[in-house]
Order: sequence, then structure tokens, then C-alpha cells
Amino acid sequence: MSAGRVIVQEAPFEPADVLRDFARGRGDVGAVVSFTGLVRDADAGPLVTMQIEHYPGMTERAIGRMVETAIRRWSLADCLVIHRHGEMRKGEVIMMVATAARHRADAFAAAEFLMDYLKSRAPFWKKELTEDGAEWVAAKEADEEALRRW
Amino acid sequence: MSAGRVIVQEAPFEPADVLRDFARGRGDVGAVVSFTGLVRDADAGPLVTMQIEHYPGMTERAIGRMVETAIRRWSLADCLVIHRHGEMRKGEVIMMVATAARHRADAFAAAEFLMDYLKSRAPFWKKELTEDGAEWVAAKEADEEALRRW
Amino acid sequence: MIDVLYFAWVRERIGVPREQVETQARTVAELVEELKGREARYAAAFADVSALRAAVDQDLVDDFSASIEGAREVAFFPPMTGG
Amino acid sequence: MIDVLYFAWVRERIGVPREQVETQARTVAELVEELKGREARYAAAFADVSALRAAVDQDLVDDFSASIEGAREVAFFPPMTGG
Repeated sequence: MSAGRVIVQEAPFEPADVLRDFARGRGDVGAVVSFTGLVRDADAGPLVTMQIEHYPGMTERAIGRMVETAIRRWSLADCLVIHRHGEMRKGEVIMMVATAARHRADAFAAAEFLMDYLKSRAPFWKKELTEDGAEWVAAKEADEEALRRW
Repeated sequence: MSAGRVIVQEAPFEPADVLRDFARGRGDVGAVVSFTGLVRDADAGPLVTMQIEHYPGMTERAIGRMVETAIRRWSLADCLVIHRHGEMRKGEVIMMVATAARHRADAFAAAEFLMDYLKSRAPFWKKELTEDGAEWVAAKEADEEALRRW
Repeated sequence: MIDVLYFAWVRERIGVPREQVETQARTVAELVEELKGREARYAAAFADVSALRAAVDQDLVDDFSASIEGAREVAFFPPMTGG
Repeated sequence: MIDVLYFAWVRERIGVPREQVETQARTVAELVEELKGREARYAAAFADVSALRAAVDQDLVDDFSASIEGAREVAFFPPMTGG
């Protein structure tokens, strides 16, 4: 079991570099799952940039609790969440989740749980800038629905 | 949609290097999921080495079909499977799956589908060498069970 | 005195990211009613409370009947869109 | 003539990874019967066919009633343990 790690930052980061160091050199980890969220074109059309606003203080606190819950519930050997805020362009990395466990089912379930909670319960708000103007991304009913399985 | 990529090799590889190049520079990918399988201690006790035997020819063919199915079923933008055979030590990477999709649910489902099929339908056989001797890893009923959800 | 924070389009409608508010409100809902009575921009921001979420001292509340007594900060924002 | 391949503990019990077999067998099950009649090591390897899987020309078969007519290679092995 580990304390996990939560990083909220404006600067870009490379998930590959994070994955390289994550949960290595241990004899008890058989499965590592990573999720990387990237800026893609808006449903409305080609994206110019994305802006992510967040609630400093609450963000770290809310994610920290999700990570604690995941570590306990799936006996994770390690767990990591990195989430950016500020402005980013198409193709840039927005965030990353990584989980390490003895067995694959736990690593997958914990990563999906964290993604579902980050989506709807971590205080981030996305704004998409397209040629047609700026628009706050609306929360999806499907994302709220996804929380109910946990 | 992509053709996907299947690599079966004896040589070690670094998942971080693979992830760095995977599905980047595209405007349609919002979610990348990776799974890394590592050699861990045997259920029976500390591991000395693991040996993986495979069926050259059938291996690539069987995995290729799983990848095609995953790409079609979850409209993946890209998909990759790398699986090693031969001898490896504790902590070494055995295999990796990566999936890229517009939405996270598809990337996760496809990665889990591939893992479940690789586990029980790709022609690999693991042998664990511990202090007590060598033992072929037995297939688990839970792994057969996991296939039924797809 | 309590710090009131606004995020995303709530912040844009109200025009400031945070402000100090002198209030007797005991719940989030009472605070919303007080703010709505202030100026049109508040009334606009809080017109549809079903579209809003609130946090008291950085904890998301289940509904607006949540107490704010003794709280240092209350935040209003639309449903989150992280990940 | 058909190539017969063995993997994992099936290979270890039979002692060779592959061999050419002259056979009249029309199904996997018939081939197993022929092989079992050869020597003790085959009988040992095929003692419990429920613990075995087979592939015909590199396609996993659902059960041992599968045809091997015209096949180039047939493989026998325990349940797979990849991933």
C-alpha cells in the first residue's frame, strides 16, 4: 500500500517520463495501468485552444481523497494523478492517472474509478475555443451515470 | 481507425518509450490507456526467473485478430500489443497493451478486452522458477470467467 | 464575513472571482437568496440553481440546504468537467 | 504427413517440440487416440484431454471433434497463460 501522489500544475508534462519511474523495482506489482487525457477537437468542430480553470486548494484535496479511496479499495501498490490547468493546445496532454496492483483487474478498476470521479467531482472546468467562439464544456449525463457503478 | 500493431519479441523493451510515440499528434484522440504486465513474485513464493514459451506464427495471428476485433468494436484510433517470450527476471516488463480512442470508456474497454483475451487465448505459457523448483503457471477459472463479459 | 468564490461561467456572469460578503445566512440556499437580492448580475448567475454546485470550505455539498455556519469560504460553480 | 507440435508441459512429457506423423486420423480426437497407442510418454501426455487444448493450422479449436483433414499442422498444449 502507498500514500499515492497528486500533482496539479500548469506546466506541460510527458506521461512517458512519469510511467518510466512509476511502480518500478518492486516484486509485488504485476499490473500497471495508465490513462492519458489529451486535448482533442471539440464536438462542435476544430479546436483552437482549451482553457482549464480550477479551484486551488479544493482540487488537491478532492483528488487526494479519491486517490486514498482507490488505494484502500483495490489494495494498490501505488497510485498517481497529474492534472493540468491553464491553456493548452490540441494534442497536448491534459492529465494522467496511473495505478499499480498485484492483479490486472484491480489496476483497471481503480484507474476507471479515478477517471470517473475526476471527470465529475474534481473542481476543473473546461472551456473550448473554436473558430466560432468560446464555450464552457457542459457536464454530460453519461459521466454522472458512470459514477453510479462504484 | 487504424490497422493496429502486434509485436512478439524476446528482447526487453521500455513501455515509456512506446507510450511516448503512441497516438500522438492527432486531433481525434482524447483518451489513451496503457497496460503493462510485469514479472512479480509467484503466488507460491519469491521468484527467481520466469520463462515464457509461445507458438511462433500462431501467436502473431491470434493477437492480430484480437486487435482487429478491438479496433472495430470500439472504433479505436490506434491499438498496440507487445508481448515478450523467453526468460525474464522479477520486475521486468512482460507485455504491454495500448489503446487510443475519442472517449475514455472505449479506450478502457478495448484495453481490458485485449488483456482478457491475451491471458487465455494467445498461445503463451508461463513457467515460474522459484527456490522450490520450476512450475508451469496454471490457467485460472477467473480468467476464463473474465472472457464471458465480452 | 465569509469569502465567496465563483468559477467558470458563474465567475464570468458575476464579474469577480471572489469577494468578501457580510451575511447572516445559515445555509447555502439562504446565501444564494441574499446574493440574488443584490444586483441583476447575481440574479442572472443564480437564476437556475439546479445548474449550480457549491462547496463549503472546499468540500462539495450534496444540496443547498448545507450549513455555512462557521465556514470560511463558500464557492459556486457549474458541474465539474475535469479529466 | 502432418506436423504435430507440443508446447509447455505437453512438450516436456513427450520429449520433443515437434514431429512429423503419418496418420489416417480425420479429427483431433482420432489423432490423440493414435498417438496414445504409440508409447507410454504419449499416453501420459494425453491422459487427461480435458486439461489440453489444440490448434489446427494455428487456429484454436473449440473441441477435439474438429477436423484435421488437409491440415498442415496440429498443436497440443495446456490452457494458455499469456498477458
